[in-house]
Amino acid sequence: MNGVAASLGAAFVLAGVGGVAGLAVPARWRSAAVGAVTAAVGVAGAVSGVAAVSGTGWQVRLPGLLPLAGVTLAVDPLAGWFLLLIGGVAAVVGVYTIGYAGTSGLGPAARGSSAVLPVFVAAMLLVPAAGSVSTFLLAWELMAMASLLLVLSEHRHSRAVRSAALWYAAMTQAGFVVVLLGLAWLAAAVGGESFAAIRAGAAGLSPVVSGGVFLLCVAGFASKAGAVPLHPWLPRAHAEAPSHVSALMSAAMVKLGVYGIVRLGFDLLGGGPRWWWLLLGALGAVSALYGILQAAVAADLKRLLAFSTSENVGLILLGLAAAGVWAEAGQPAVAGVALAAALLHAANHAGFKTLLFCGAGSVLRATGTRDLDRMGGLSRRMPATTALFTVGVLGAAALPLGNGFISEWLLLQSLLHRDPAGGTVLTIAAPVAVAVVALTAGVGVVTYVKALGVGFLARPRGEGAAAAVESPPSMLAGMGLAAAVCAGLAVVPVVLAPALDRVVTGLRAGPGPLGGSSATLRLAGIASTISPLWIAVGVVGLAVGCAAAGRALGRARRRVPAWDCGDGPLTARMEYTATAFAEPLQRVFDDVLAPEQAVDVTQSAESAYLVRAVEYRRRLPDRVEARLYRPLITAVDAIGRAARALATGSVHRYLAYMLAALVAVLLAGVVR
Amino acid sequence: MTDQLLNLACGLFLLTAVGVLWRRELAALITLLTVQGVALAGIAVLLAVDQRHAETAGVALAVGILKIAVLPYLLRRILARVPEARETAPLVNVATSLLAAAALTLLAYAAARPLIDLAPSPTAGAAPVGIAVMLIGFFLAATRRRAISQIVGVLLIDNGIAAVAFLATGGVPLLVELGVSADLLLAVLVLQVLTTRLHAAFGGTDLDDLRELHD
Amino acid sequence: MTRTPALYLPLAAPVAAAVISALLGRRTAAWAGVGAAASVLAAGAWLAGTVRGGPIVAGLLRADALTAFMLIVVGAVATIACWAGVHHLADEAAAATDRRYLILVQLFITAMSLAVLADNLGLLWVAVEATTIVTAFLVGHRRSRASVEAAWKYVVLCSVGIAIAFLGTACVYAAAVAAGAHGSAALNWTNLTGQAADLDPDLMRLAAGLLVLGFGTKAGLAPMHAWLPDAHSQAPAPVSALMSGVLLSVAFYAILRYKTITDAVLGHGYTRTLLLVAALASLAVAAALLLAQRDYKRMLAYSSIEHMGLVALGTAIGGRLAITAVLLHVLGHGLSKAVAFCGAGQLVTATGSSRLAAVRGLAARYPALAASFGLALLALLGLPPFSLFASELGIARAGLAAGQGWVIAAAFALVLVAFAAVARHGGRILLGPPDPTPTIDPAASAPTAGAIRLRPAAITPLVIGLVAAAALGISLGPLQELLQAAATTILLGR
Amino acid sequence: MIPWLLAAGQAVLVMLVAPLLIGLMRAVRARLEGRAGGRVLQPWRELRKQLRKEPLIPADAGAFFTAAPAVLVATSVLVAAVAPFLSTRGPLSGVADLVVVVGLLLLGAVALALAGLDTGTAFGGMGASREMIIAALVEPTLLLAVFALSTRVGSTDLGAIVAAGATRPAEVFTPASALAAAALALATLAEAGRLPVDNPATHLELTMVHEAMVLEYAGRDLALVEWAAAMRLTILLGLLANLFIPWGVATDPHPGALAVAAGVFVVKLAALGCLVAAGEVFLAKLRLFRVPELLAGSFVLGLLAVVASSVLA
Repeated sequence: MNGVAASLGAAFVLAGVGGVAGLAVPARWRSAAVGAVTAAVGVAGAVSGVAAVSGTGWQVRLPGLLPLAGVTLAVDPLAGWFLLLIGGVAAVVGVYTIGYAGTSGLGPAARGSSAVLPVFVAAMLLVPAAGSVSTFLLAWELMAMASLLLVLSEHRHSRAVRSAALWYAAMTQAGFVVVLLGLAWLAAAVGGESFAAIRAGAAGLSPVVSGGVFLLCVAGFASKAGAVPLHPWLPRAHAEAPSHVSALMSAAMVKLGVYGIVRLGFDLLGGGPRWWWLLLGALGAVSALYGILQAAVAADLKRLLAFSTSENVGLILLGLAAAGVWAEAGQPAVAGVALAAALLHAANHAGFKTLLFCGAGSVLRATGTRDLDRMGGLSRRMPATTALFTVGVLGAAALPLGNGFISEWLLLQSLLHRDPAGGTVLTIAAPVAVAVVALTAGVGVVTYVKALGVGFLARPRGEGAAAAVESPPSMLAGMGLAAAVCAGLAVVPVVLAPALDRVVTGLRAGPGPLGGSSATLRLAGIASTISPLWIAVGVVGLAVGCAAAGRALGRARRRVPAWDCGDGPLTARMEYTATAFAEPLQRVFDDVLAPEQAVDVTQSAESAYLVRAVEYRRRLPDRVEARLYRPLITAVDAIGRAARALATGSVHRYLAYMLAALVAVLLAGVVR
Repeated sequence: MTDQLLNLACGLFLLTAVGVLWRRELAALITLLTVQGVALAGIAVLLAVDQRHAETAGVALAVGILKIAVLPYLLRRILARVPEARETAPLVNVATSLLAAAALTLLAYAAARPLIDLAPSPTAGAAPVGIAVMLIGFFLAATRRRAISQIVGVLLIDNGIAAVAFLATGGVPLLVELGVSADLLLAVLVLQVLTTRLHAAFGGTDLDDLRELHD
Repeated sequence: MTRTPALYLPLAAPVAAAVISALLGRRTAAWAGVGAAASVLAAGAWLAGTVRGGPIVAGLLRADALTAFMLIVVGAVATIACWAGVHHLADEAAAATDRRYLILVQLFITAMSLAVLADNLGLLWVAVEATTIVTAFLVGHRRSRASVEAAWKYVVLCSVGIAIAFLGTACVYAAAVAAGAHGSAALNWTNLTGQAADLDPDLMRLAAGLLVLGFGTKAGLAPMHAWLPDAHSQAPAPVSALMSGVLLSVAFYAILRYKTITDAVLGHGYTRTLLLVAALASLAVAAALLLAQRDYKRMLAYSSIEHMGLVALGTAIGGRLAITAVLLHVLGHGLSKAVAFCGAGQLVTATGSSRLAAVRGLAARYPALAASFGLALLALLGLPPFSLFASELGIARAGLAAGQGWVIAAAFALVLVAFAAVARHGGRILLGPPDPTPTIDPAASAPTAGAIRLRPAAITPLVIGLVAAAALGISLGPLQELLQAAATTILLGR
Repeated sequence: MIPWLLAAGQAVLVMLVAPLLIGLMRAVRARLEGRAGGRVLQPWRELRKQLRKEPLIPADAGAFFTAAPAVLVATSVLVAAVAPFLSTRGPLSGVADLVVVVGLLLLGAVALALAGLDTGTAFGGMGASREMIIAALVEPTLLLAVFALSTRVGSTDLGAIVAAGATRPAEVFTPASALAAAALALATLAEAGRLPVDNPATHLELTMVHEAMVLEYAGRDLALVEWAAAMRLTILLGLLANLFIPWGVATDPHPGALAVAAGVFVVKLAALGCLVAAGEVFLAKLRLFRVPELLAGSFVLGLLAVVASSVLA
């Protein structure tokens, strides 16, 4: 029996077991059982991914399942890459869940959400494994439904959950519908719905069909991926879901939107004209910038992480766009590098975002708040969590020593490459893309310095933070696993080079893009190299050396109160908050962010010149949502209210409808 | 001779329908409906005689009993229980109603063309009358406020269709006609009960009062 | 051409149950009703095996694969509804009317069985009209002002509508007679499909329009749908379940039967246009009125209009895939809607109101019931693993393959609006923190407002229905062959 | 072995020269302003004094505060070791390119910003916030300049870029290159915390950026921070010098050539330092919220550089 088949089958069976366990196991053992099974599902999925990226293909058709269509599974290296990614995330999150769901109140460990968790993972594994349009759509919708139920886990505790879930439900369904239309159109145009048939027939498609399909599907996939302006569900759902679910959604599910674009654009349609990719690039650029700006000014830790997901997806889309453009321009080697950058960034983001969301969950569990302004002082109360979170921050801020840096470096390399025959559009687009990546990276650093510095360091600014205690071992173990993976990806990304080569060559997008010895990463078609291992050794070695020398030669440090300008002891209220930290940035970008501010000055009763109180309120609404979605919702609601006039209750009116219909039918017979 | 009688019956049939639109006294509506029943039964009998067809005669008998005796009786009983004499304020006034009836009759003639073209008997030429009566009945039901008026409208529709069936094909099969008649009878019985309940619940049978269920 | 008891069982069993209801005690009668419904289901399954060799004709009755399938739909939904009805009755205090209720429900089932078993299309009409009469008092069961109003509208609108269908039937009869058929045989489906080539196209065109309008009224297609929300919201929940789950489908079944004939005469074009218009109109009306809906039983009713719109859409598209999907949709919708309505009925019993604004946080108060109701809503929204997902997917694929891309896009956009609306309303009543006190709506006239004791046993039929809907969405199993055969019947007339 | 030695040598050179560069700049500035000023060696004396003093740590600070100076020094030294200051065959060829250098410098800044936040004082947070936001806004300029430079040689490898300049100096003096130089110069001033972005000589509350972050450091830690800051300035000016004035860089690791290269490097640094110091005399610090305008200007220069390099190449 094939390795992919065996492990994937095991994953699905385990998910079933987990679902039953979630329903049947008593509350006391439930989270442990479900967490363990979920982790096992993840491991099985990851194993199948490893088998697939190492070249073992697998295909099967099960006509008896899914009425009217049948299920077709087909696993190739591309699918394997995403199986590996999802499986890895699930394994980590499973371990984390044992402690998290078990100790953080009723919601995440309730019967229903416990049962759905492993099923969600299985549904996500099914998406890349799908080998036909119907199977893909089934998996897609199963995944959406399972995640929707999981987002609802804590609906009893917070009213915001319902609104978040509604946004998510409506937008994910809208995305599903456009993907459905696109893929069904594609299947109808080539006359077959298996991916193999589409691949074979794609060359004969008219540009209208392939372009239309691409637009429809990219809209749906990008919405799932959280790309701006199709993102409003994401900060809500990620923020309101239990943290282990946020981690799964942000790190794994969102990537399946990316998978969809890769599968469709590079595999099924086999590439396309330049305007596709420029459009995708524009989408990516907007997502990256808008996402990171919103993240930078967010004071809610989970909202910050969620918007950062939009940002990272934007970067991935930029990579895909670059790959498409270069492939179209006849530069397959660079295209391969760009594609590898996008895929590697997907994996890196999965790594650090799992870690960060789990970290946020630990903080939420310990302090009871997601508000950065009410945290602080956690580095001494939760040292292990802080250390692990720092690893994630290094990755997310794309700093050297972090894993995000490697993929952004790759992305930049593919963008910096210049095609002598590229034409004016590329001459403009490439530097703009570089600038976007750079600004994104820069603001990303601000964002994560804020998250770590304001959230974890200095003194506690809230009662919850003051009373925080370290997380249980299983949560730390889950986060530790994720941190280890992040560190590995940061230091020796070379180990993934063969897998990425196989994925890229499997997509016919270019020759194997990556190479190099154990330490140095070399690229096909580009002369630059990097050796993350030596950089890490250098920085860590020098820093440790420096610190050790200082300790050996100098005197020990003495703790003293910080300088208070002679104005009495410092209090936590004097610390810089997240809002204050990001304020200059908000000023710089106030044309984009459009903050709403209101200052209320209450005068004293005695005199208008004496001020009794000043109240300052500031809100940073999501502008895209306010400009794009609110009017739509308002309009639809208005239609709904107006439509009530259709059903006034008058039987005469109802009869008149019928008479009108009858007359119309009779007239249709007469006029003809 | 038969043809002339048939035309006469058809004329009467249409005329009564227009009369129903015209009159406002509910008792008069019932009388007109009875007359229309007579006309319909007449059509059936004439056709049965013309075709010398026993089954059609049986159908004519059943229809006659139902439309001339049973249904008017039921309607009068409703009227007795729900003492409302007049259709005071129809949603569309009488003059407009009559114009609409004219338009509907024209439409009926245009729409019934395939029936006339195809029917085996020359009597089919009168089939549009049935469709016209049906449309008038529809119009009546849609514009009259009293419960009884609406029932009369439903019965007009049924009469119209029955006339079409007779004129175009010499009547649907006996078994089907029996079923249809039974359904009609039961429907009117149901409506009778409901009218009583309406009267009890709403204190009247003005159907415009039925506005509690709406969106 | 063998006669088989299975042909008569769907008629005899409910009639027997009705007799039992008239004679014996309430509990016995209620369970006898469940048994009768199950017999219909069993008969459907039995016939499914028997008709494999070809259709069975016996007098006025006839059974082919489509009949067997429809009997299964009727039986399955009726079983759930009657079973839930056992508990529903126990909850409602008005014992005096129970006997009549039980008798009428059984007669209702009989009429529907007769409709799908009738070979003679005139008889089919009679049976469909009979359902109106039988259910009139069921709709008005509670005798409140609202329910009398609903019953009046129901009877008038449906009688008028179905009369149009009778005119259509008469036209078909005229065409058949003109083509040389005689007597009652002229309206036999077997006969009509056989002589379709001789029927007059102009007349059949007229007939097709009238039939779609007429039976469309009963099937809840816009703009003839207006009776539906009122009737569904006022009828006792199990009756709503039966009406929504099978009555609409049985009426649509008549359209399917006629479509075979009209398509053979006229080609696809005419009925396709008619049905597409009706489908889009239904979807638009349902979506628009779901948006600002204020009553959850009415919400379910509009959802029925939406689903009948989808069924009409699939029928309009035609072709094997679409028709198979339509049939699966009918079954899936029947099961899910039955569960939803029965669940809604229990919610009304528990909370005393069916107003959306009056009910909050049910998941926290009645976890099992809210879960069943919520899952039924998810099933109705077309999410996997429930079978409506498979059938909607099939309709979409078939539509795009048939070149109806724009229609499908418009339809699914409307479905999406309906999705959002139902999700919003459903979420509002189910989710959130529990209200400290059970809300009793003073405007509601439910006899047992505020009674909040729910029996776990009452959930059982709901769970069974959900499991069945989910199982169908995963695999059809033995139904696969029947579904294909039924589609063949519709497509080819044999 | 040779590359390692060369790298170590380069790092030691930068470590030694950096305080002297600061001293030189202060002296030049004092002279131009008509003050006597300190001597060139004065920064070294200050470092020695600070290293002897007792290091203090605020009561609420943690590991981030204590670790930051070491990280800052480590990144600076590493960059000093890998950049092609003396030889175009970069000492550790292939380990790090221009993008990595930018990243490493940023990592140091981040360490310091976290330290500032870790103190729990308003000043620390303020400095960290400002420093990070300036760094974020400088980033696009830096990478666009990298783009402009790298398109010439098809690689972001520093050694390759410098080597290309050294072997074909004509290519350095193109409009594109001049624009890139201007952009990079502005970015350097911002990164190094010089006027008009930040004034290293002030401790006025409202204007501090870098100084606000390091306000709580004392003794050994302060010495490390100051030293590292000097090294960062040296590195940035050195890069500027070698990228746009590519003469004197050794093309092969011959000891004699390297010695010459070291001398030329120091001279170039001194010249650039004098230039910067002289310029600072005539500049006032910008308001914090005008800094973005300056950086936007440098960004435009960078973009023009890239476009020019494409169009005119």
